[in-house]
Amino acid sequence: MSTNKDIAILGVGMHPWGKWGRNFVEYGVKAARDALADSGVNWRDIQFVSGAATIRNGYPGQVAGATFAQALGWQGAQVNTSYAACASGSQALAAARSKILSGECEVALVIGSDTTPKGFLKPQPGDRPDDPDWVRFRIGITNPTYFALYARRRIEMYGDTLEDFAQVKIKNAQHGLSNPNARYRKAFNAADVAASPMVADPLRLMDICATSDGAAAIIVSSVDYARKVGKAKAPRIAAISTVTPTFASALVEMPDIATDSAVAVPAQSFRAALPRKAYEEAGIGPEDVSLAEVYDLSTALELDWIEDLQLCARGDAAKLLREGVTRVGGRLPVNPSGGLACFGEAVPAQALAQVCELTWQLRGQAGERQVAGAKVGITANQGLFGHGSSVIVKA
Amino acid sequence: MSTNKDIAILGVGMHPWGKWGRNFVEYGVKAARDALADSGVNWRDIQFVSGAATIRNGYPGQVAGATFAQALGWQGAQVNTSYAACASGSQALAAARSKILSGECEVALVIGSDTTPKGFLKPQPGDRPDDPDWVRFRIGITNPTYFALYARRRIEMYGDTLEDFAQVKIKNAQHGLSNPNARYRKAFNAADVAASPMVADPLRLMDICATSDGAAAIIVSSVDYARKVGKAKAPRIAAISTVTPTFASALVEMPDIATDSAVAVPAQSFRAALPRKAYEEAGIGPEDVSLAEVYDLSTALELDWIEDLQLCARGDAAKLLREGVTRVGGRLPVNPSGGLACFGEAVPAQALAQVCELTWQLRGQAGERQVAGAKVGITANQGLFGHGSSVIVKA
Amino acid sequence: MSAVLKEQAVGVPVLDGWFTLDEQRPHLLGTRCTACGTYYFPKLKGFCRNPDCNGESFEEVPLSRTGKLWSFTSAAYQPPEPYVQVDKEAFVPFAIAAVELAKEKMIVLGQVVAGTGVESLRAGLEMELVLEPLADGKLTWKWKVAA
Amino acid sequence: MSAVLKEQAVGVPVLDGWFTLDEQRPHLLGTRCTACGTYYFPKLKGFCRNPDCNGESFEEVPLSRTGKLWSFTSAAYQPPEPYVQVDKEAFVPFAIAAVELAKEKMIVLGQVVAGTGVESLRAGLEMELVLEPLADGKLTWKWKVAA
Ligand SMILES: [Zn+2]
Ligand SMILES: [Zn+2]
Repeated sequence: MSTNKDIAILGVGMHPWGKWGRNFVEYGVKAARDALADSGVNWRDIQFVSGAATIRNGYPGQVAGATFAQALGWQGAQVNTSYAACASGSQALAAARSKILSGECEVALVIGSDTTPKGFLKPQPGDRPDDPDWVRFRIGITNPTYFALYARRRIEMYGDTLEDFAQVKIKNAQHGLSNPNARYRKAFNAADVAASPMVADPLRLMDICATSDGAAAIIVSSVDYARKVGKAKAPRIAAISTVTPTFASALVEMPDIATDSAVAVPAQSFRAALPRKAYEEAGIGPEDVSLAEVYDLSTALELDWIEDLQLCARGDAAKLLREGVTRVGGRLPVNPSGGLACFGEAVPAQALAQVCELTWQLRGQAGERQVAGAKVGITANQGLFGHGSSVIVKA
Repeated sequence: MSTNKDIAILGVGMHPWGKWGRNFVEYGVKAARDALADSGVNWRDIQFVSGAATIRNGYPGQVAGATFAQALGWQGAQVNTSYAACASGSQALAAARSKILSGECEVALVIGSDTTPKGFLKPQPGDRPDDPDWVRFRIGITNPTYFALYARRRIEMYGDTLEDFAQVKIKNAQHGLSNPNARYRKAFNAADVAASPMVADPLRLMDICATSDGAAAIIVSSVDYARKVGKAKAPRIAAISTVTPTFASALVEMPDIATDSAVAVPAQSFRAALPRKAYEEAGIGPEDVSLAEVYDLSTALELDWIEDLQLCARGDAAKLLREGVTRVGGRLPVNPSGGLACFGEAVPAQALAQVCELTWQLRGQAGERQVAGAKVGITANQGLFGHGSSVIVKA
Repeated sequence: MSAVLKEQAVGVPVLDGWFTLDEQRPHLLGTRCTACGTYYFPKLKGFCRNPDCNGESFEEVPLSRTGKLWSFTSAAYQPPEPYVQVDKEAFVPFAIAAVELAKEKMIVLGQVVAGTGVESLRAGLEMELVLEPLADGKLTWKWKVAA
Repeated sequence: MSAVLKEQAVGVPVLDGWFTLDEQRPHLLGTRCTACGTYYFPKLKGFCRNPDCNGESFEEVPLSRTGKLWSFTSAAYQPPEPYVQVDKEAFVPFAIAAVELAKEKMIVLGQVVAGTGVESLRAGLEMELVLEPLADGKLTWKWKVAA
């Protein structure tokens, strides 16, 4: 069953992350052209353009799929644009997979790109007591609040320390040093992190990821098509989970100020549900995973994800970190790309960037950050409003 | 080949169009619950929620799929949200179809809902010479300009008259009189239309559609699933075309101020390409069509669509209208629902509303506006940025 | 924020109908589905979000005013608007609590009262709801370590 | 719009670099792909939009200043901002033209000069480009029936 649902990754491309201040279309076209070149597929042969949307940039930002189809040259392809906050890229990838598996197309371009405004995100002006995003800022609850609550919970429950969180940053910074697409390529030590200002206790500025400009693109095809163009051994996508939460959702999620009430039905973890569905779909288990790219919006959140991915028992992620298991060279590297720590988040591109990294790793093209013998990679991310994803790529 | 790509429409539901001034979630949940009830499918059994996004309402408006999944009760379904301007609904429907045809799910909810601001749409404030939408307003080119240019072109090329355009309004108003979901249910005569103020010559206020609040939802499934739940005879979706234009695009489209240059490659009609792909996919031709729901953003545009759908030769649509062919009771009724003339446009819901109407017509449940012996219906619409769609539904 | 405007805001809630104005024993105000008993805060109208419930009828209920500290953090920098802005130098960091209400089986966020920093908090502490003004004088709910 | 501000705007284009300021024979300014020859208006940088062309190099070119009227309409009501607003009573409806440039094989929109209404237009008329001020005094391109 699971093998029938595989699709092939023929090519990947990125525009380096940064704060370039240019139009997102330019980044996306660069990434798309690189992915096309990497795949050997001609733009005219792309039958479906699957865009990941961003909510910024006014109108044009909304229409990623069609915008890139126009910029690359209208050629009559089918198009779709997915919006799912941080999971937009995975949903766009899932849309392309469905189009391929249904036989509606053989080869598709999946693309996400963003130009981010400077400074912290903040809500639209106006008085909107019905909008939870407005309400929480009105009473003083910002984005870092949520990440900090999860981080502090780890300290209280599992005995994690600020030093553990700093080590996540140090590890990921080390990974990203040689990544040409990373925005930050600088090594840090524990003293550097400890010297960075506290933002939301226990998280310091260096524990929290920035927002960046960037773009990622992927050419995917049916396994038959891959064979036909001489790429029978291309990495395969074995699972894409984009499940919604199950009521009652156990964690208080941005932008809410309360969880669901679990009086009528039991509370459920959304983050844990995402990879569970992916493993089931791929027909493999956590024991098969060689490496993971997870959404380290904060350093501490990387530890949560490691447990949600069932790569260790609940509460043991810091132990793995301390033992060096999760660094490149360890048994199970996490965020070999450098993660959000080195990239900063470019919302609609980020989930695709994770898959680009897995592709390079599984092909053995990751250079100094190469994970030896990488066979199976998994991604995880989560965004606003019940959006999240987990993708499994295998060699 | 084409029969393998069919999916079944198990249920449809709408929230009446109007200017209700309430939250779009409320409209959408009403439409979804009606569609679920109509289908007999339990909400818990829905495996995929495919939302059509709106660009209004700030954040929450973006996340139609997940927002409705939460409002109906998070139950772990997969989710996707499509944005494609006026074609958002069709893209959401296409996403659900792919998910079903790929075997990833058996039954899905497709949903679109909108709350529109009062008054004409206008661009965001600020000075943005790089944004074509800003530029065209800066030099005095509004939305009606485009529709009026197309309408005047008909007068110049085919000899259409203002009276012809008025007759489209009169016909559609007559159709919508008995439609419980229509916003405007009032008959008009030629004198009424002639008395309405000129907006953009040759189009009067009554030639141009309004913007409305509204919601539409559809439950679709695999043909096997339909059989299993005793709905083997449910109407089928035989085609969904969401192609992009082919360069060089021949018509100047909102918000551009120029067409593509056709010096290197020939000019192509985007509108004509949309149904062409749909016919090809369904394996049928214009001669098989019993009725059509087309996007009458203006009265004159309905005539363009009739020709783009190949229901008559280029330039002959007004003749069909004059002969009564396109009214209910005629050989080939167009916009039996009353069309945008009676609904006003609720962007992410509108393309789904067209499919709801075809469903009721093919089931013989359209009451006073019933098209006798309806067997095959086709829709057409077009939005901003190279988005458009055409859907074929058959009994 | 002028002194006059601030004066007028005294006793005015930052959000209408979100909590009672009882100075001694304030309560957050939620709703409860009359069909399945699920609580909602903020108040939900319309349709129950329990996927097994078709409830469309809700009653307004005061939520438990005490609960256990689930986790906590601080705002070391002034949050952006619509948080009421004060001079950068005048901003005093505050703690934020996530408190688990036993009866409602839900976690509710809120600021911690002025003067209580994260160093005096730990998970499991019993917390109670009080009212305190924001910088514009409008009242909000806050969490306080129970006596 | 004050008289002083309007004075300062005399001769200033509404959009920088979109057209030449030659009063007698103005041209719209586009770009042309050096690989495939496709014209772009407004100017395109970056990547050619012809799907069969990988061109990334463009030269600035003046577009033909005459063409044939493809279609036309009017603005009977004042367009919303950023169109420069005047008093409702002072607003004078204007015509709008879509003009086909033969050499570039493209259609370009623009206002028709003041004083020419739709009643004097018909498809196929030869049109030429001129400059006229908007209500704020800034110059824009307009189409005029060729002499
Ligand atoms: Zn309930
Ligand atoms: Zn070119």
